[in-house]
Amino acid sequence: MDLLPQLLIAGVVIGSVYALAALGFVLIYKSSRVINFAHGQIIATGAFIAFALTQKGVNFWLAGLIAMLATFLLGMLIERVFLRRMVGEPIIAVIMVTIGLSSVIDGLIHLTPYGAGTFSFERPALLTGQGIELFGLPLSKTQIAGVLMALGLLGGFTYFFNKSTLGITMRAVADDQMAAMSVGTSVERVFALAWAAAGLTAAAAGVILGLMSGLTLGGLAGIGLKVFPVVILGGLDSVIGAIVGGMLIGILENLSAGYLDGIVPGGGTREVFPFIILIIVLLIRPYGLFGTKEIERV
Amino acid sequence: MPASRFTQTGNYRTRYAQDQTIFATYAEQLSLIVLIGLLLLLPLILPKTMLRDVNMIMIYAVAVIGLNITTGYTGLINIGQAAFMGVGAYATALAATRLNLPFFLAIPIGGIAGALVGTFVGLPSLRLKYLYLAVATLAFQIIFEWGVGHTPLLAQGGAISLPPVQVFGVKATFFNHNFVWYYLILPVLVVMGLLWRNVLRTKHGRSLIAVRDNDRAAAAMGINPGTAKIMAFMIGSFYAGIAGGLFAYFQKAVVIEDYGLHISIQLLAMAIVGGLGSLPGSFLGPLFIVTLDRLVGNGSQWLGAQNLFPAGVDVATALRPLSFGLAIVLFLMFEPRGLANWWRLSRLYFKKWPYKF
Amino acid sequence: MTLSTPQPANAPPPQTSASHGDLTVNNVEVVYHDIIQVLRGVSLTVRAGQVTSLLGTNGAGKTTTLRAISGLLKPENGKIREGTISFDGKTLSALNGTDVVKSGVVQVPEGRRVFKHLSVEENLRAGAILGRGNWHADLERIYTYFPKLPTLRHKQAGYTSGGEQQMIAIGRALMAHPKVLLLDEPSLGLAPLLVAEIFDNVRRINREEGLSVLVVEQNANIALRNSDYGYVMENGRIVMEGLSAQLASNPDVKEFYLGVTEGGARKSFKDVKSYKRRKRWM
Amino acid sequence: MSQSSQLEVQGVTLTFGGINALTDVSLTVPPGEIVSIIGPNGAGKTSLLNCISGFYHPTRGRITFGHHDLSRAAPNVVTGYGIARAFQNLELFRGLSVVENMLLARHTHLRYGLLSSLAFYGRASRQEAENRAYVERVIDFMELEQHRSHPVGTLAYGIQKRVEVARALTLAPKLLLLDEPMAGMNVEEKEDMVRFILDIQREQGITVVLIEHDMGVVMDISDRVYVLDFGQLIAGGRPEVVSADPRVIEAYTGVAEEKQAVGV
Amino acid sequence: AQKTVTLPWSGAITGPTSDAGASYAAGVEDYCKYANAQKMLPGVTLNCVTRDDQYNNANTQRNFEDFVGNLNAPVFLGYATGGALQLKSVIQETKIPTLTASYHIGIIDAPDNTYTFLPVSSYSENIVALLEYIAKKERGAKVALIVNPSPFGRDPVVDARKAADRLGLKITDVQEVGGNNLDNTALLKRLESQGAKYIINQNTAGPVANILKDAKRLGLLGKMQFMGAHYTGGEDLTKLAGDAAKDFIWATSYYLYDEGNQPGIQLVKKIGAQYKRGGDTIRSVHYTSGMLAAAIAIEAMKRAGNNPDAAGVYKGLISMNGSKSFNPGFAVGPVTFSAKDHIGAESLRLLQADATGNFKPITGAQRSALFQLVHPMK
Ligand SMILES: Nc1ncnc2c1ncn2[C@@H]1O[C@H](COP(=O)(O)OP(=O)(O)OP(=O)(O)O)[C@@H](O)[C@H]1O
Ligand SMILES: Nc1ncnc2c1ncn2[C@@H]1O[C@H](COP(=O)(O)OP(=O)(O)OP(=O)(O)O)[C@@H](O)[C@H]1O
Ligand SMILES: CC(C)C[C@H](N)C(=O)O
Ligand SMILES: [Mg+2]
Ligand SMILES: [Mg+2]
Repeated sequence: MDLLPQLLIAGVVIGSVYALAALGFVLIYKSSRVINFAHGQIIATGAFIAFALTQKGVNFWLAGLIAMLATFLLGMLIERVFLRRMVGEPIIAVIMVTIGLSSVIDGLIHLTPYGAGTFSFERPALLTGQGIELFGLPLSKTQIAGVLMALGLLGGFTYFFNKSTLGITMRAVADDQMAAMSVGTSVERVFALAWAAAGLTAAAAGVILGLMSGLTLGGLAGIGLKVFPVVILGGLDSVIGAIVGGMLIGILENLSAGYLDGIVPGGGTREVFPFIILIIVLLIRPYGLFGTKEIERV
Repeated sequence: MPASRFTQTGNYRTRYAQDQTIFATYAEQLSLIVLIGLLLLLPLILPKTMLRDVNMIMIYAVAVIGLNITTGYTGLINIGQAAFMGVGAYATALAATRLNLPFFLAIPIGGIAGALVGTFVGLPSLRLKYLYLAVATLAFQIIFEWGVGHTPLLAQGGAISLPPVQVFGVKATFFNHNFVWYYLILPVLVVMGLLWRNVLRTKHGRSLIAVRDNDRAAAAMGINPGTAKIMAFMIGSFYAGIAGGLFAYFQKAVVIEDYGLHISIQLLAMAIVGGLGSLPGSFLGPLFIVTLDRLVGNGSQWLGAQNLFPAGVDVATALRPLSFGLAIVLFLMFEPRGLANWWRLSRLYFKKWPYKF
Repeated sequence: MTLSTPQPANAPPPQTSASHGDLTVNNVEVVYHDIIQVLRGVSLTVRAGQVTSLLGTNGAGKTTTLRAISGLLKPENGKIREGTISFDGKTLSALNGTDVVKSGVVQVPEGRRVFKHLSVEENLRAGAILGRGNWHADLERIYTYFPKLPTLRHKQAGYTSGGEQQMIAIGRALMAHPKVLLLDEPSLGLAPLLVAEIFDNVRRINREEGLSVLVVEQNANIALRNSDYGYVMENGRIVMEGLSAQLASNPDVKEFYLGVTEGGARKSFKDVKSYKRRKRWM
Repeated sequence: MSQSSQLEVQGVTLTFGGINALTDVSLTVPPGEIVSIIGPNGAGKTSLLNCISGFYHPTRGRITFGHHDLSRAAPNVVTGYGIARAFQNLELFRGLSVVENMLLARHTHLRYGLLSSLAFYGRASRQEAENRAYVERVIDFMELEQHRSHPVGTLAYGIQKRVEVARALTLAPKLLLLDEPMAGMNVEEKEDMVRFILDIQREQGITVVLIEHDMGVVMDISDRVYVLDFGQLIAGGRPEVVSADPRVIEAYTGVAEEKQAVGV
Repeated sequence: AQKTVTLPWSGAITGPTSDAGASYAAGVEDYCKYANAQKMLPGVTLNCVTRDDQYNNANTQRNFEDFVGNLNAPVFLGYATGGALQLKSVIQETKIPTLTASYHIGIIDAPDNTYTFLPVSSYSENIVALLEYIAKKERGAKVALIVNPSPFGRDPVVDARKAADRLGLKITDVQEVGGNNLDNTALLKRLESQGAKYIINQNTAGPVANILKDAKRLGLLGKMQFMGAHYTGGEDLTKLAGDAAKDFIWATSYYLYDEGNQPGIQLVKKIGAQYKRGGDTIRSVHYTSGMLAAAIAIEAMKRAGNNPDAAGVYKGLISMNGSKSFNPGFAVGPVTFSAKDHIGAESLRLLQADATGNFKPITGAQRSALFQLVHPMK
């Protein structure tokens, strides 16, 4: 039976979408220690902007780019208007602001014709037609594009955070804002940049997700929730963690759907299995697989 | 010199025991009694549907006190309070339908079930902090919903109907249901509030706050942070369980949708808008959120009728989450201490009345 | 230019007009949260190429003074209500933190505040964010001052010792090519040997790079020994100033900051209970 | 003081990821004395204190306090044995007032259950009142009256340090561990703190373990001094003996103490 | 004098499933207004109230209490499965005839089922009909069920198993798939390895579309026949799944928008145009469904004569049988109720999607005889 390799590959494919969505979380968390519950909504915004443009006859790729630019600005705007005031507030307050924002964006999307209903992209020529087959598992071009895009973006950001001065500074800001300011860092600019970058990746994730499984507000925004086990498993502040966490969750979901569902009456174990694994992993490594351990010295 | 406690405006206490009293002055004590008296009369003047909202507000207030115990006072972010409510609701439903217990036993059983499960779910808090713990509670919420869906005993999330109750010979029917339950819920809320107020004055309450502020220092004070956290989860989910039991009866049946993630989020919003770690806030938060939702619901129905928006856009759909979200965001940005702070300020004002300062 | 006796603060500054490269703080008042007034008219000058020390009791406002200079009051909810700070012809008090650093004034914050989760080298690189000069060359420059740091390169800064953290913090500030370095209690919690080492290094950098330094210290002893000029601050005011050597011989400074009796012997802490003398300037 | 409150550290080694923070450290703290631990930064002083107070557990070796074994005990358990501690970097409840901070230190002295506190009747109510009185006495002693009800976070650093000590004292310990209580203070403020420490030891008979970098203070008030360097105990004994030890001078002070203090 | 009677509906105009709910609400509201305009009820003006409950049971209850307690509504039009199940005891107590958009058989099962009615055949019957179709095509075929993880989805499983037994079919697996499922490779691969040839869905269109798209990519569409109950198919599915919807077999009791020659659909078009609904709404089968529910309620009121109270409406409803059955033309058969029969239009058709995603009937209107056997009504 070649079920296992097929499940693993399928897990990697869906996992790369998770990873891409998770990347946005990590970007924000890494520099500002804010966890963004509105990320799913930003993903949805990006996807719908791209969709609306294609509806108006704009070329798919151009529409995707414009959407990324738009969510780039949206991220910046959110940081500027809402999050900047929250610097220094307790973590629960900041979390709640983003929960509130998720609701606000939901509402705003409902003011457009895309709030209710389901839509799907007109697939661009490049992504139509036969994909490839791995271990007897056919993969569509969209899926391959998703994996490549995820790996590319994730690799780029890993390099950025570890090797570039700006990347290092962004991590420094997360560590100690006051100290970062003392050497001339504009903390505000760093935050704005982080949010903007997160917005950009969100649109990318949204478009890929839209291509793969259609556009509904609930489905796109729902990925915001799905991504939690991913980032927590990988470690909230680790780009590598986002990749590995995403792939792992994707694979775990598939393995449980592939094997566990046959045993558990009613099945649907993929909905909970990752969460159970998550709790077990956390009990062993409380800061995730790749997360930075909080340095606590008394 | 008790008489002067009616009118004093400063701190003239002479014994430390007085420092522990809940009410600074008799005037305050008196005004609370008057308030409760008024509350007892409320159902006589309120329209029926509003009475239903008030009942709901009160039940949520019980759950929000519980949430405040874990999240507000102890700082353990809990995104699964609705699931704890659910545990209480299902336990109550089973006690009432399988064991045929009367409501005054079935509801406490819900509380105890909540506390037991809460204690268990709280165990990871021994190792996890902040967001990692928050996500563990989120995981519990999801596992709970899934688990109920796979348990035939719990009707797989479908309805388990509860029998109507009978108090002092009065049977709760469709037409007096809200009325009867008002007088059942109100005392529960008042007692639950008072109990917590008491705990706050003692070492147990303080130890929770200590763990929130600095768990290492708490340990150095001889407080076992683990025990304190588990205790917070236990008490917090006991409150949730009681609220769930009440909700089960109040809704006449238990269905899984009443205890979903969105309710957990709503409870958090109530706690925040009310003011985290504040008892009055635990009442004001639910009051505000439920009222806001009603107002927006009605307002947007009117707006929708004005045909200002293009077809395919439903104004209510948009305005409800929009206003809910905005309320949370604005509160956090401009009044992070929540409604409780307004309450405190207005109390200060009245205490000094008629003097301005 | 030298003083024979320490001057009361209100007298006009004894030094002649500010020369090029001086940092001057002129009659600055600072409030926190719009209500808590901490600085009540502080004036001081950091001469180009000199080390200037600022002494004072806890809560006197020393840190606040540094924050006012470096533009870091805002995050603490503080504000300059009155007065000006200028350097090199620029009015620093009108700039934000980033622009103050750009104009060449860099603060090493109190309590070291290294980036705990970053490696030692990354800490230093974070100091190069404004991108003046080549960070590679700068790293080497810092490593020559603090030869211990290159051996710790890849160690997480949170796990280095107090003295090492102080070196990292100073090194990090030097990466920004400052003309004036503001040091806030560099000796805090450091063992005597390290304190000496840090001050030696500061002195060396001051000499070799012509860097001006303003150092806030509780350890008056070492601060006065390693500085050219000194100020004493109490309750938000400068209460005394003078050449460091002269300050060190002032009886009040001797008793309250250096812990020596008027006779010149070191007081024993064992006998502290006996009496308390009032400070003369109060 | 009974023999039961003697602190014994026997051959303690503490390892962090392969690096020894402490290597085979043994020392004794006799009841009623002021014992200082000095040494360069990173020598392992705080780590040793952490081992005693239960925040770290020694990789090897044993720590006993009277007949209690502290080697594996949790911090709150150690506190229950009568060992209190003030931290190097303030570990206060910043949002709470001075009184509230100190009330928390009475936790182990209050003996009533959760049910009693739910009702706030009987035991709970009575003990809370007594307790408040106790806290006030400590506030008097440490001269904190005027700060009593201020949130600790807004107090000046020196005062916060004093609150740390006061809070530890409120635990009514037999042994008090102080980690650099005078860091960041000028001479005058140090004098005040020394006065409190001496009173604590002399009037209340509490044993004190002090970590401090100010050699003047250490030499003046200690009955016994231990010196750590790179996790190893390099000297121990009467202050004047230790300060003259060439190894101590080389590793720590750099110069003989008297010269350093006055030589301007 | 004109009497005002409230015709209330509570459902998910917003929140989960609101894509269906919004169109459904429009159908109820428009038909109600149309009835007023046509003066269908002599002497009575309908107060058409459609209220959003956000798919939240507490809101549904509140709305119900308001409708019945304050507005004296003689009938209740509901929506969600959960809300309807929760309301059963109250409905029994208040004797308010109730019709919901959920065709969950549990709603009309005992106990507390005197006043609950389904407008059309139940999900269970949809699925039994699909099983019968399979049995006719292939003896002993292997069938898998994919259902929504909710009471709505799980409901028909028991009946499906019983029916399969009788039909000699083998149910190889029952799986739950919700709306957040982005990838069904594992599921489909496993079903394939079990040899399942027919996959029956009880779900909403979203998850089904995802399954179909994955199946298409995996090259399974030729090997597996996908089918589904009422809420899986129609325009929604076509829109979401695109060409992957091809060949999908759908069981429903309603006529479709394309069948313009049907009087019911003509009415839908006319009313939709009159009240200026968007094309998407009018095309949606949920718009038609909403109209049917409203039409049944209004017809029952009409039969109650000049006193359309709850008892009257109930009598009106259970009088709809034999020659007095009601046939507004929205569904493929007449609506019949009696004291024992609480299912309105029992007839249903199977339809199959063509290459452009348009559903075309592959059977005539039929009733599932077997369903009576596997789920006898009490
Ligand atoms: N962010 C702030 N908000 C309110 N008050 C503040 C703030 N920062 C400092 N203060 C107050 O300002 C006064 C001076 O503080 P500052 O830190 O400047 O003193 P310092 O001289 O540096 O003392 P230390 O030697 O303890 O570092 C203190 O009373 C302090 O409480
Ligand atoms: N939790 C920890 N994890 C890893 N290493 C640690 C930890 N705590 C302490 N160390 C290391 O142990 C060594 C001793 O540190 P410790 O804090 O005990 O020194 P110290 O003597 O108190 O120094 P100082 O005078 O600066 O306070 C240091 O190298 C430190 O980095
Ligand atoms: C009404 C429909 C959209 C089906 C819905 N999911 C239910 O609860 O039954
Ligand atoms: Mg300072
Ligand atoms: Mg230390």
